[in-house]
Amino acid sequence: MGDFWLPEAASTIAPEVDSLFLFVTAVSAILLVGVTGAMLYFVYRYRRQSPGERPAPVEESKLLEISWIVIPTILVLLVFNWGFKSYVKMHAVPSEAYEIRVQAQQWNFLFEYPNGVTSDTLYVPEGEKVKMRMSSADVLHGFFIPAFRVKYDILPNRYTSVWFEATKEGDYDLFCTEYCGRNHSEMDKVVRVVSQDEFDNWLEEAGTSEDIPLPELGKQLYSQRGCQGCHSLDGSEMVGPSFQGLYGRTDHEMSDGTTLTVDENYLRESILKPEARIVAGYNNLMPGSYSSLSERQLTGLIEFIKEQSDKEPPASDQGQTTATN
Amino acid sequence: MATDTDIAPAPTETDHHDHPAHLQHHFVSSEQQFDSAKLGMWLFLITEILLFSAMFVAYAVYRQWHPETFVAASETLNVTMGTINTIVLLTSSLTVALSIHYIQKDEVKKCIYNLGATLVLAGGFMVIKYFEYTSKFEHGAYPGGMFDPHGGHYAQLADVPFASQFFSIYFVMTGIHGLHVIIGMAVIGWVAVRAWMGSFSSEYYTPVELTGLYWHLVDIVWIFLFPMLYLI
Amino acid sequence: MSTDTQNTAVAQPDEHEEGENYLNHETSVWSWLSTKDHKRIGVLYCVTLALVFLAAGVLALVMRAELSGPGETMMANDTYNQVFSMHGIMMVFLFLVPSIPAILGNFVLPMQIGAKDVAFPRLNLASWYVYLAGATLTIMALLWGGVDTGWTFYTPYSKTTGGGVLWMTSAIFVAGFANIFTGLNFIVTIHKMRAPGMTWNRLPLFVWGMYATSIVQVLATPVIGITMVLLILEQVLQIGIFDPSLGGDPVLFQHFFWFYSHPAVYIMILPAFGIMSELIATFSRSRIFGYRAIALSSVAIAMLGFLVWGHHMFVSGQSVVSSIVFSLITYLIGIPSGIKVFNWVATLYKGSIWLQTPMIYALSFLFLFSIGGFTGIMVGVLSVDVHLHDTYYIVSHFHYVMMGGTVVALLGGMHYWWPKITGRMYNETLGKIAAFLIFVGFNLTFFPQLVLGAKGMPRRYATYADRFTELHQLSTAGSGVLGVGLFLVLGYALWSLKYGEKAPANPWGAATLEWTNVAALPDPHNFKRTPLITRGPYDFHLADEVFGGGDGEADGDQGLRVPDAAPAAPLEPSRDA
Amino acid sequence: MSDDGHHILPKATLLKVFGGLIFLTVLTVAVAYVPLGPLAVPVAIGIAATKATLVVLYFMALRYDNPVNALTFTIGIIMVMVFITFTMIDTAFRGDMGNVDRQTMGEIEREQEAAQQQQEQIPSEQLRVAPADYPDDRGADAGAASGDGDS
Repeated sequence: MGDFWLPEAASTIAPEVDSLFLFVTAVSAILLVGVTGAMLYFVYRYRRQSPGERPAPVEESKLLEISWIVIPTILVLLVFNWGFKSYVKMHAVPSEAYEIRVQAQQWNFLFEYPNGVTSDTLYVPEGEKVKMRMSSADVLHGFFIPAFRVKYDILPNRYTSVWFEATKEGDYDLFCTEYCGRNHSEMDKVVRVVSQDEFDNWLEEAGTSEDIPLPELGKQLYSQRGCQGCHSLDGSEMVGPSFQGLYGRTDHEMSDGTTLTVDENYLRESILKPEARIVAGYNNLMPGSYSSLSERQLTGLIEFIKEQSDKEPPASDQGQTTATN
Repeated sequence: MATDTDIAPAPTETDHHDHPAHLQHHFVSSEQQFDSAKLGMWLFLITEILLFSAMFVAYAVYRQWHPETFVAASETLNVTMGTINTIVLLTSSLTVALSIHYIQKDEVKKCIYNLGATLVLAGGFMVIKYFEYTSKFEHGAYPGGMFDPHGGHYAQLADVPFASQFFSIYFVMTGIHGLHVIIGMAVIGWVAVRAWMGSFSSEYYTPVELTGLYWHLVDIVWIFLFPMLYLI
Repeated sequence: MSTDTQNTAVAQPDEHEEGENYLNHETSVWSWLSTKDHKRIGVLYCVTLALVFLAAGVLALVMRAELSGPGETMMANDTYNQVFSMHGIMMVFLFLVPSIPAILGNFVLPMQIGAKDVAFPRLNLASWYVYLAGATLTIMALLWGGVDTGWTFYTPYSKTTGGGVLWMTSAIFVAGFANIFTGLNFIVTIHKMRAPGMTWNRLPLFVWGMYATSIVQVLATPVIGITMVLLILEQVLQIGIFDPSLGGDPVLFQHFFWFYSHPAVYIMILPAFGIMSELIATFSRSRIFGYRAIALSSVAIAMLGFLVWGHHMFVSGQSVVSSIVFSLITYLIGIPSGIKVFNWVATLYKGSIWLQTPMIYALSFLFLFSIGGFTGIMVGVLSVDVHLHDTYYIVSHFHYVMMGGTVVALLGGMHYWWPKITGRMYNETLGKIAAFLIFVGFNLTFFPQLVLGAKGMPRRYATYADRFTELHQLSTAGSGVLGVGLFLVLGYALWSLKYGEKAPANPWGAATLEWTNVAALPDPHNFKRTPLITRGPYDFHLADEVFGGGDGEADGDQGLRVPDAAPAAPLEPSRDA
Repeated sequence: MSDDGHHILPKATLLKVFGGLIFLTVLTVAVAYVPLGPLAVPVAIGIAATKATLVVLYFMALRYDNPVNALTFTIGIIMVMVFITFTMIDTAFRGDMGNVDRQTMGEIEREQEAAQQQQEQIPSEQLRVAPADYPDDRGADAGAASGDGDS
C-alpha cells in the first residue's frame, strides 16, 4: 500500500511519517467500508415495499451513541499523540547538523555552503544530518522534498529551517510549495544525495569557482539565478528581452520612446536597477534581488551576455568600461 | 442556546384588531417586532466588535513584539486632547441615554434636545480629532511607508524601529473609529429629524433605542482605544 | 419501485393551480427586483448563484484541460494562475459561502418554522443587492487585469501583483456584508418568528443547521472584512502591518485570513448537514436517530470551528506550540462530524427507504463526506501534514468536503425542494442518471488527486513532472464526466420549468411544515393560517392522524392527497400552545 | 408595555453611572503618570474594561434586557478573546526563529554585503556605473514601483 500512495522514502524521518500515514489510511478505509456497507445494507434491507409503509420509530440507544463518541475520541487522540511526537522531532534541529543556506527568490532556489560555494543543485551527503537555513528575497516560498517528507515555508523577514538526514543515494525532487507567482510551478530543483567522500570532493571542486573564466561564471549564474526563466538565448519571446544579439544593439527602444545603445553600463544598470529603464513592449517584472550579486559575478554575467551577440562593442565613449576587456 | 425557550410572543390586547402604523405585516405584535429589531441590533453590534477585534489583535501582537517602541511613540500623542475627547464622547453617551429615557416618558422635546446635544458633542470630537491628525501630518507622522517624523518631539522617533507600525495602527484604528462616529452622526441626525416630525412616542421608539445602542458601542471602542494608544 | 414520476400526477386535479401563489400574484420585473418575499429572494439568489457556479465550474474544466499534460498544453502559466485563482475566489466567496443559506435557507427556513417571512425582509433584499455589488466588483477585478494570488491572498505576493487585487479584495469585503445580513436575519428569525408550539426541540434539523451557520457568519465574516480593508490599506497607504519589507509580518495576515476562512468552511458545510438530515428522514420515513446530538453538534462545531484556524499554518512559520494546540483542538471538532455520520446511517435502520434522486444524493454525500472527513483527520496529524500540506492531497480533501459535501447536498436539496420552488417535478430517470454521473465523475476526478498529493505533487502548479501524468489525465477525464452530469442537471431542470409535470403539495410524504401546511406553490404569505405545532419535525408515525398521510403520490398508486385542513393555530395564538 | 426590554432607567442612575465613568477616566489618566512597571497595561485595560462594563450594563441597559441579547454580546466578546489569545500563542512563542525584522532578509544581507564591499575597496578599473545613491533608495523605489501595479 505504501508504494501506491507514497513516493520513495529517503530520509530518517520518512518511515515514521509513512507508518503514521498508512495507519490512518488503513483505519479510515476500514471505517469507510463499515459505514458504506451498513448504509448500503440498510438501503437494500429496508427498501420501501409499499407506499403506505409506516415504520415504527426506533428506540434510541444511549450505549450506541456513547460508544461512537468514545471510540473515535480514543482513536484520534492516539493519532494526535503519534503525529505530535514526530512533529517535535522534525523541529528539534540537532546541534551538530551541517548547515546549508537556502536563498529563495521568484522563481529560483540558490544553495550556499559554509565555504561560500553556491549551487543550483542541492548536494547533500548521505547519512549526515543537514540543516537548511532558509530565507526569501521577495515573497513567500515553500521548501518541499517529497522523498524526505520535509516541508517548510520560506519567509522574507526571518529565517526558517528544516533538517533531515538522507538515507539513500540518488536524485530527488525539490519543489516550491507556497504559491509565489507566475513561474511557481517551474520553481523546482534537484536534490542529489551522494556519499560523504563524493560530497567532500564536489565541495572542494566547486569551491574553485574563483578561477573559472568570467563568461563561464556568467553562464553558471544565468541558470543558477533564474535568468533563464525570463531571458532566452535563442531570440524567442519570453517575459524579458532575449539576450541573443542584445549587446551592441544601437536601436534599443525604451517604453518612454527613447532609444539607446546596449553597452556594459546599460546592462549593469538593468541588472541592478531593473525599474530604471524599461524596454518597450515589456513590463518591469524583474526581481530587484540581483543587486546582491558581487562585482565579479556582475562582470561575469555581463561578459556572458556579451558572448550572446556577434556585434562589435559600441564605438563611442566606452573609455573606462571597455578597459576591462 | 437551546435553553432559550421563548415561544412566539403573545400579542398584547390592542394589537390584533387594529395594527399600529409601525407594525409590519409579518410580525404578530409590536412586542415581537421590537424584540426582533433589538436582537438584530445586538447581533450587528457584535459584528462591529469583531470588525475592530482584528485591529486590536494587530495592536496586541506588535506591542508584544516591540513594547519600547509603543511606549516611545505613544508619548508623542497629546494626552490632554485624548482625555478631553474621552470626556466628550462619554458625555454624548449620557445624552443619548437621556434621549431614550425621555422618549420612554413621552417627553419628545427633551429627547430631541438630547439628540441635538449628542450631535454637537460628536462634532466636537471630530474637530479635536482633526487638530490631532493635522499636527501629526505636519511632523510627518504618517502611517507606515510614508512615515518620516521630523520636528518637535517627533524627531526622536526617526531612530525608533517600528515606530511607523504604531502610527499605522493609530491611524487605522482611530480612522475607522472616526468613520463610525461620522456614520453615527448621520443616523442620530436622521433620528432627531424623525422625532421632530413626531414619529416616536413611548409606544414606538425602536430607532431611537437602536441608534443609542450603536452610539454606546462607538463609545466603548474609544474607551479602549484611549488608554491603549495614549496612556500605556 | 417506481422510478418515473411522470405518469402519475397528470390525471390528478390541479387544485393548487387555482388561486394565487408566490410566483403569479405579481409578475412584473419590478415586482421581482423589489420583492421582500423571502421565497422570491431565494429564487433571485438561485439564478444568480447558478450563473456564478457555471462560470467557476467552466474555469475548473479549463484548469483540468490544461493539466491533461505535463507541460504547457493550452495556456501560459500566468493565465493558469489567474484561472485557478478566479475558480477558487468565485467558488468560495461568491458561491459556496452564500449558496445553501441564500437559496434554500431563504426559501425554506421561514416556512419550516411557520413564519410569514424572515424578521427583516428589507435587509434580506438588500443582501441580494449587496451580493450583486460584490459580484460586479469581481468583474471589475477581471477587467483590471485579473487576480493571480489564489483565493488566499497571502502577503506579500498579493501586494505586488497589480490593481486587480484591490478590486477583488473590495469585492470580498462587500460580498461579506451580504452574508452577514443573511446570517443576522436568520438568527433573529429563528429566535423570534417561530409559530406557536414550535419549540427548540421541534425545529427541523435544517433550521438547526442554518442557525449554527448563521452564528458563524455573524461572528467570522467581519474579520475577513477588516482583513481585506487592511490589505487594501497596505497597498494604498503602505501601512506595513503585513508587508515584511515595511516591518510587517506575513504570518499575521494568515492568522487574520484563517480566523475567517476556517470557520467559513463550516459556513459551507453546516447547511449541508441540515439538508442531509431532512433528506434522510423524509426518504427513510423515520425519525432522525439522535436528533438532539445532531442539533447540538452543529452548534458545537460552529463554536469549536473558531479554535482551529491555525491548522492551515503548520508549516508557515507559526510557533510549534500553537501548531500543537491547534492540532489537538482540530481532533475535537472531527468527533461531532463523525457523530452525525453515524446517526444518519442509524436513521436508515428499520426505516422505509425510498431511493429517489434526492436520497441518492444523500447517500453519495455520506460516502464522499466520509472520505472528506477521514482525509481531514489525516491532514490534521502534525507530522503527516508537513508532507501533505500544499499538495494535491489538500486540494482533493477540500473538494471532497466542499464539492462532495456542500455541492452534492445542495443538489440533493434542490431536487428535494424543486417541486415546492417551481411547482413542477423534474424527470426522475434523468435525475438518477445525473446523480450517478456526478458521483462517478467526482470520484474519478478527485481520488487520483489524493494519490497525486501523497506522492508529492504540489498544488497551484501549471506544469508538473512527467511521472504525475497518468493520474492527472485520469483526473481530467473524471472532470469531463462530472461536467456532463452537472450540465445534464441544468438541462432537465430548465426543461422541467416548462414541461415538467405539475407537482402536488407533498410529493415525498415529508413531515415538515413547508410540505404539510403549504400549498404546492406557496402562498405569498406562506400559510393561509399560522400553523400550531404539536409534534416533532419527523413524526412520520403520526402521519395519518396529524398531517394527512402524504405517502407521496409520486411513489405509486395513491391519489393526490392535499394536506388536510391544515392544523392551524387558533386565531388568537396563545402562549401556552 | 411589559417590563423586559422596556425598562425605563431613572435619570439618577444614568447620572451616577456618568459620574463613575468620568471618575474612572480621570483615574486612568492619573495612574498613567505613576510608574507601575509591568502593571501599567493590566491596570489601564482593567479600568477601561470597568468603564465598558458600566456602559454596557446601564447605558445599553443590558442588565435589564432579554438574556438572549446578553448571551449574544458575551459570545461576541469571547470570540475577540479567542482571536487575541490564539494569535498570541503563536506570536509569543516563535522562539528561536525570532521576531519579525524591519526589513526583508534579502535587504539585510544586501546591506551587509554592501558594507563589506566598501571595505574591500573595489579597484577603480572595474565596472562602476550604478548611481551613487544606490542602494539606499531602493526601498522607496520598489515601493513606488509596486504601487503602480504594472503586472
